[in-house]
Amino acid sequence: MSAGGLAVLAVLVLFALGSLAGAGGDPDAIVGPRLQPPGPGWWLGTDNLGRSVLPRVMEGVGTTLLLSSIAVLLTAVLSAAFGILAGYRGGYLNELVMRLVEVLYSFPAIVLAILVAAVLGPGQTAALASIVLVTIPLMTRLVRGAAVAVSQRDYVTSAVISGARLPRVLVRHVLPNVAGTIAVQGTYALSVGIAVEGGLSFLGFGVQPPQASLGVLIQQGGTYMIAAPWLILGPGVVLVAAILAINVVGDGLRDRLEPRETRSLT
Amino acid sequence: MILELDDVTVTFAAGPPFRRIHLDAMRRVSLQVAEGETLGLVGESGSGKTTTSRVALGLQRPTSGTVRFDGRPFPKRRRELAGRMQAVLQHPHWSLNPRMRVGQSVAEPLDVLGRTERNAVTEMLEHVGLGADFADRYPHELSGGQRQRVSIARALVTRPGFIVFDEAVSALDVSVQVQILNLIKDLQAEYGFSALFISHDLGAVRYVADRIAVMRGGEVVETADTRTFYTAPAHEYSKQLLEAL
Amino acid sequence: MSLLSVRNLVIDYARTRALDGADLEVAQGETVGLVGESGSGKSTLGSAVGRLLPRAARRTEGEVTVAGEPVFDLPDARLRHLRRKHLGFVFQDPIGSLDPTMRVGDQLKLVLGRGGDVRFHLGRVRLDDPRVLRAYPHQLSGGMAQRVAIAMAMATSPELLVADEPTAALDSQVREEVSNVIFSLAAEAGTSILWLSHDLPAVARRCDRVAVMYGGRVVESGPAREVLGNPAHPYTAALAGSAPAAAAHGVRLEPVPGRPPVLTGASPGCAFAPRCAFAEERCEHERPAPVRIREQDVLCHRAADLQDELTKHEEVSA
Amino acid sequence: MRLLMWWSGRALSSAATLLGVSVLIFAAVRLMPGGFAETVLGPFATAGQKAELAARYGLDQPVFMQYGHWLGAVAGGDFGVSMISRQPVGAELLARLPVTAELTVLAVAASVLLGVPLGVLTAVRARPDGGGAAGRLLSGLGVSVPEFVLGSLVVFVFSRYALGLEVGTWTPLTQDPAANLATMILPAAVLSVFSISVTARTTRDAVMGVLVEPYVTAAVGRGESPWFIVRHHILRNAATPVVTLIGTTTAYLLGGALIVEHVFNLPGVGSYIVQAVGRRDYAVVQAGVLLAAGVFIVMNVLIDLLVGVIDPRLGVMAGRRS
Amino acid sequence: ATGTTTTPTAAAQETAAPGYLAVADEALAKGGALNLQVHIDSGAATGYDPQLADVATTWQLLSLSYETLVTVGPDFSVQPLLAEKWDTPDDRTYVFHLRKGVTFSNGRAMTADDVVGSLKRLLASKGVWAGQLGPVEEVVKDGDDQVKVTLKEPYTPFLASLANVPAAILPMKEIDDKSVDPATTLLGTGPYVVDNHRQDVSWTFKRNEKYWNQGKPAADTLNITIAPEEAARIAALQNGSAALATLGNVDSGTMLAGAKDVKVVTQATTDFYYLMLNSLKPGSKLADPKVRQAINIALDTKQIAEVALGGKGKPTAVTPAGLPGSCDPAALPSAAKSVDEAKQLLAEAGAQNLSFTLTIFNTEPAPAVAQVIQQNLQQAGITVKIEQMDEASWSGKVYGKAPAEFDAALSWFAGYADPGMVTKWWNPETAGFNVGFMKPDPELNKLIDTANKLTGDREKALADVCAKADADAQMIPLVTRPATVAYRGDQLSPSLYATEGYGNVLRLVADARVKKSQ
Ligand SMILES: Nc1ncnc2c1ncn2[C@@H]1O[C@H](COP(=O)(O)OP(=O)(O)OP(=O)(O)O)[C@@H](O)[C@H]1O
Ligand SMILES: Nc1ncnc2c1ncn2[C@@H]1O[C@H](COP(=O)(O)OP(=O)(O)OP(=O)(O)O)[C@@H](O)[C@H]1O
Ligand SMILES: [Mg+2]
Ligand SMILES: [Mg+2]
Repeated sequence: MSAGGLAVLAVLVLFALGSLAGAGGDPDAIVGPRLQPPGPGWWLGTDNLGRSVLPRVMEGVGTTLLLSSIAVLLTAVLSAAFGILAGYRGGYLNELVMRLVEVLYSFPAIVLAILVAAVLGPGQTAALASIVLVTIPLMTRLVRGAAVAVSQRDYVTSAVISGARLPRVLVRHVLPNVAGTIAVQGTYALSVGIAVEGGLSFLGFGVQPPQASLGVLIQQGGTYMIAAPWLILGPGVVLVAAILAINVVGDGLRDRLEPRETRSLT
Repeated sequence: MILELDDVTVTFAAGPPFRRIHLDAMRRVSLQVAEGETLGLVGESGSGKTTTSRVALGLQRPTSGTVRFDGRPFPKRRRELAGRMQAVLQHPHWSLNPRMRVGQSVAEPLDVLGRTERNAVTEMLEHVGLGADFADRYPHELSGGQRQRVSIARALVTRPGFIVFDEAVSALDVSVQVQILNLIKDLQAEYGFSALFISHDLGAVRYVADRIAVMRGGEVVETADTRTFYTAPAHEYSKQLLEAL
Repeated sequence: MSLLSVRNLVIDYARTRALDGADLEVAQGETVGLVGESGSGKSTLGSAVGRLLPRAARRTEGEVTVAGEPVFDLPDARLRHLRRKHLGFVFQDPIGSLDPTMRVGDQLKLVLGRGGDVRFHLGRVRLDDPRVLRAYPHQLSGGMAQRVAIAMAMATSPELLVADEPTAALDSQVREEVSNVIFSLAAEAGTSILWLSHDLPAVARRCDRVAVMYGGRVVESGPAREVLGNPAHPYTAALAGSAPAAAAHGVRLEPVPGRPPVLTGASPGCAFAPRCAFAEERCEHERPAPVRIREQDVLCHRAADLQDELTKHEEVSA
Repeated sequence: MRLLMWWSGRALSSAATLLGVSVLIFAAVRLMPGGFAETVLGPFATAGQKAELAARYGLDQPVFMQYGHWLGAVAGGDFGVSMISRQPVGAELLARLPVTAELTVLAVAASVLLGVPLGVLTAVRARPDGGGAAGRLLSGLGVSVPEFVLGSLVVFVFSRYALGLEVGTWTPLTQDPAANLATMILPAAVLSVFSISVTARTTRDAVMGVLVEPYVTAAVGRGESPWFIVRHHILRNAATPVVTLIGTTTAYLLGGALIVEHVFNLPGVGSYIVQAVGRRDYAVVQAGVLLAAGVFIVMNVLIDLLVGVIDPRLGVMAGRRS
Repeated sequence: ATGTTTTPTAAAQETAAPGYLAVADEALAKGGALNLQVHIDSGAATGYDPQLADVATTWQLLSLSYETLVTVGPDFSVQPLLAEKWDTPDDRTYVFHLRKGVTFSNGRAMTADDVVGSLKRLLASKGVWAGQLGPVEEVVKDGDDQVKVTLKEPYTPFLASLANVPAAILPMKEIDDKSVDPATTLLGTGPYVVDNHRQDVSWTFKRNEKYWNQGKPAADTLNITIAPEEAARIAALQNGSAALATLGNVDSGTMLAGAKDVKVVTQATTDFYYLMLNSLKPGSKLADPKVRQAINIALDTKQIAEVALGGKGKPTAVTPAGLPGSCDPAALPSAAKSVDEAKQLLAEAGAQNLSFTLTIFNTEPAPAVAQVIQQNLQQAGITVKIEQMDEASWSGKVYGKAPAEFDAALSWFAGYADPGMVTKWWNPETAGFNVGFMKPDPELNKLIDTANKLTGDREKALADVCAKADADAQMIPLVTRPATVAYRGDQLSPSLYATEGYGNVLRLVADARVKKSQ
């Protein structure tokens, strides 16, 4: 199943790269009459400005994937830094980090995203920051939990006894052993990121026009569901496929990193 | 004396604030380990053995009492002791970093000291009965006994004067236990380190220790020569322990 | 007819073969110790008796019958009936085998049904402290928890009790008490015991018969005293000679050299051959068939030749 | 006594969290570009008018003072006055809370009633070779369809074809409970799809974890039936992570409710906050977020208590030996 | 919900008269509840005070309870309302004869004092509308039922400006004795009174039992739901829970095509989009008139109307297209010029690689308009970066500071009911809100004043204004902003003008007949 997920993701990445290479045409150019169903010249139809939907979906995939990947990477780095330090050191530092995480956690995700977008002004930076802030609490918590467990392992104690300094212990011993948690959680965060980007765009706080993102396309397509269903079909399917694929890959990753036994009740 | 614990008490506070329970994990414990000597430490679960070892390793500061290593109190900075004391800990499964190759694990104490003697690592692996080709393996490719051998190699690679074995063989199979115990004995004969050997298995302790200390409820209730202890235990509790053997 | 009969049982996990044609008989009222190195397949065999294996396990060959019923071929409902009526299990982790979210008394009640006398059953395992009833498992000591588990396993007076290292996680002093409880209770009820253990001296002391496992097979079985005192299989001899507790002061023990095998399929010959001091050519590629040496059933090509050789090794103190 | 200590500890840390939230939200609101004055007075307002308005709401004072005043008032139960409607924010929040609460409660109920059985079923059926893929794919799909996509779809389908349930209207619960339910079912369903899936997943993981516990093996060994084991041993032991999840999902659901309220045009707290952000109605944004955070925190305290009841090892009253 | 159900007669089909999109069928019985949905509530710090209201949506809601001296007809002709008739003894004097029997909804009869007080209060207020009334010299009572207004100089849009809600007649007695605060209470002479209002949720209006116009309003109750999300309004129309809704999307007609009983009509308005070019930003190329002209030339308002507004809007000059006497956008100087000339101008100004940011708010169709602008200007080699923000941030950025920080911005003006009214906003000294980005052009200001003073034929004068503003190009008019209204033919027989000047879809709601209601 996770091979299927990877395949889907690979196709999406190809899509995005194709858009960068100009395949499919200029996503912003007005190429034909408005709201045309799929046909030659516009293989996925045209939108309400007479633009071809195909290059827009391709651009949208790229924007959304890139945005969420960068955001999740940031989340991973920050969560790793804070989670590991808090988990290993404990004490006041831990208290402080956990309290901050709790504060962020207490904000409903999309409200947090809206506030960030309102403060920073809509656009990629805001979407990026929103995704980071929304995904960071859970990730930090889990990394911290894993770091606490790892800190009590004998090999960490051995390293300390050998006289290893803090950075060495954290980088050589704790980090590699919480990396699995980070990776698995990262895939889930990625799907959350995509959803947050979509939600923000839906509420009008997303990327700037004319740039397309999946969220923007779906938001626009949604209003034309009756008149031009092809507007939402393409991006909708791609968005769901992307999140699903990422989740499936995440599940696969977890099964691989933390294989579990099963037992029947009979 | 390589290690002297003098009247050491360790008190833990547990539970929520305002309603802390204070618990003496060690109460007025005095112990000495002489150069080249192996001191066995036995006692039931929760009697304070691990706490004692942590105090001996300088990982736990005593609430009261003094600890001297090599005649001096513990330095403020751990690094000054780097390479001079080591430990082999209980759980073979977690004794090695699963993300590091065996060779890297064994080399770590050297790295910390800034030394890079690659052949010291392979030499040490040979010494503990593992071929040099083990250096490239990951811990999950090893059996429990092999992992404990790697831990021992890591502990010995800097030729420390003092090693703590905290339940180092308890998790192993009897037949593997004997391999490891033999190995410890052989290496000690060769390198002459002192050791604190902790176990709740009196059989294992008898096999390697020169002297034995018995702990109960945080206190040392008896210290004696191994032979004396097993033939004529003085304390009532020691007698009980020996009966169960 | 024996109560439990395991014949040529082969159990495979995804990548390992845990049992490689194990044979075992337990007669009514008999106590049998099952010993062997870690990974030799003791737990797998013990679980197979009640078909309690994890999903990953597959029976490839062989058969287990309990009171004449083929355990692996029974429909679910019949299997449950068999477990209820004939079998009892005690496991290694005492606190883990009790439901952590339920008070001990409630758990017992659940097992005993409405009419059950909880106090009586606790009394049988020498736990008559009423506080135990109200306690949660994590509030008990290991020894107490194990006694509760025993009470639950013995509540239905099973004909066969499978005890998988029930004392391994306990302090040495408590071990004795718990073992006493199990054996005296079983003796009272006429229950047979299959006792899985590492602890050779304890097995020697308590069990009627011993079965020694190696590489997923029972390589030697027979009366406890005979098997451990006069081993007929080189592995049994090596095992018996390597318990540290058995060593007199200053005597150097000789461990079994090498590593235990991890099988991925049927072993071509004797699984112990690579570590065996007496191995000869055919041991490598010919699976030994059972032979009878004195009172023991042994899986060794050279069992007959080695009789004298092995008895020279020291005896296990009982 | 121990309970009291626990409570005071929790109260303290909850208060700290809320304080943190209040600082953050206050700062965020002040950092938003686009003045409140421009927004509400429109482009035609003079500088004098703007200043007058700022003075009316104390916006001309230093930010620390504003924060202090606000915090003091909030502590006294006064959430201030909406700068748009000039009505007390507290009353309006209270009036809107039932909508959001109803949505969330319905969604949580759906998660428990559907997600838990689904999770138990897929766990009990799970095979080591990755079997039960269909169930996993299904729950994967659930987390993959964002509310706004599903919501738009539902609004479209149900408004286009007379399917018995109305969208685009709302009836207060107090006015006509049956009609209210009819208008809330669809939004709640849209909101709950994600949490049902997540609950199913978590339940599945938790149950699979419990399935291999020795006490389950012991129960199987005693010849208990699967249903009996599920009922007596598995549900309760697997409940902790599921209950905890529901606590953390609340924050998510509150956020999701915002989008659902928007799509279905329900007068809940979520849409209130969104509109207020759009108009820089500071008092409303501050109070709304604080309320959401407060609900979340209280919810999690309750969850902790509940977890303690479910699993005595984790409870407040968990002592050592009795 | 309750409601009267009437059997539609054969004559029940709305036959739209000239100037109307729909005319209510008077044969239908009166009474019943009318469910409406609009996309935004009134919402201003100034509350309900009509004199301070400056947004069309607020005017629309307040117009249900307040009335003005005069009103506008379907063809923008000024018609009597609270004034039965008026005389204009000279071109600076207006004498209004007040209608008899008019009472406020509290039962008190309206007096000439109320009228005088209201107009004086408006003139003294800081509201935007004070300026639209023109150069009023004095307002006096002329007997008990006449009011005389004298202007300093002739001002043609005067009557039209009295026809909008800010000029409503307020209960001045109650306001003066402070028993009523118009910011929090609606108390007017109009057909409806407020029963309930929940900000951003709903309004409920009940018929004003004391309404002077016997037989009106037709519907007993108006339930107005605020539904910001278009899909929700469309849904409500389809399932019949709303009988009438305003729609924002220009393609709503297509989307509701095939929906049973739903009629979609597009009401033309005089409102129009315009592009602001900030000529005051230090160092900005847009300070150069040549650059602004080049932009103006490169803009293809036809394409904007066709693509961004789906053909529902019309290109316009400063005088809103559709108003009698407005100028022809095709005749503007910039319309005749080609993209090459624009490039030429840019080259002359040394701005070949011109690039600027266009700041817009995120309410549709502004983003669509902006994207077509971007494509237009790309033809002339101009790069436009679109910066989209919520309306609050947008206002902050556009109006928050002087000089303003944006490069270019997009917005729309209400076009009102007289072609001269909105031209006043091209004079930043009068308008005020655009001083931050607009340099006053004395010549243009003079042309504007002249045009508004002319009482006779003003087309030439207005054309001059249009041409001058076109060349100045600090604010470039683009296209008119259509309003889409949809209603349920089976539930409602409404009256709707074909063109609206004050963005008031509910202008004729008192005539609407309810067929049945849910
Ligand atoms: N960090 C700590 N905080 C609080 N209590 C502690 C801590 N470490 C140990 N204790 C308590 O101190 C006592 C002694 O613990 P210690 O681990 O030294 O025993 P031990 O003899 O090593 O037991 P075992 O054989 O189970 O390893 C125990 O009651 C334990 O619960
Ligand atoms: N769930 C499982 N999945 C895969 N392999 C397993 C599983 N359980 C046991 N095995 C393998 O089967 C073999 C026999 O295991 P088993 O647990 O029966 O041994 P044991 O004799 O009980 O060992 P111990 O003394 O350590 O309990 C081992 O090689 C083990 O690694
Ligand atoms: Mg210990
Ligand atoms: Mg086992």
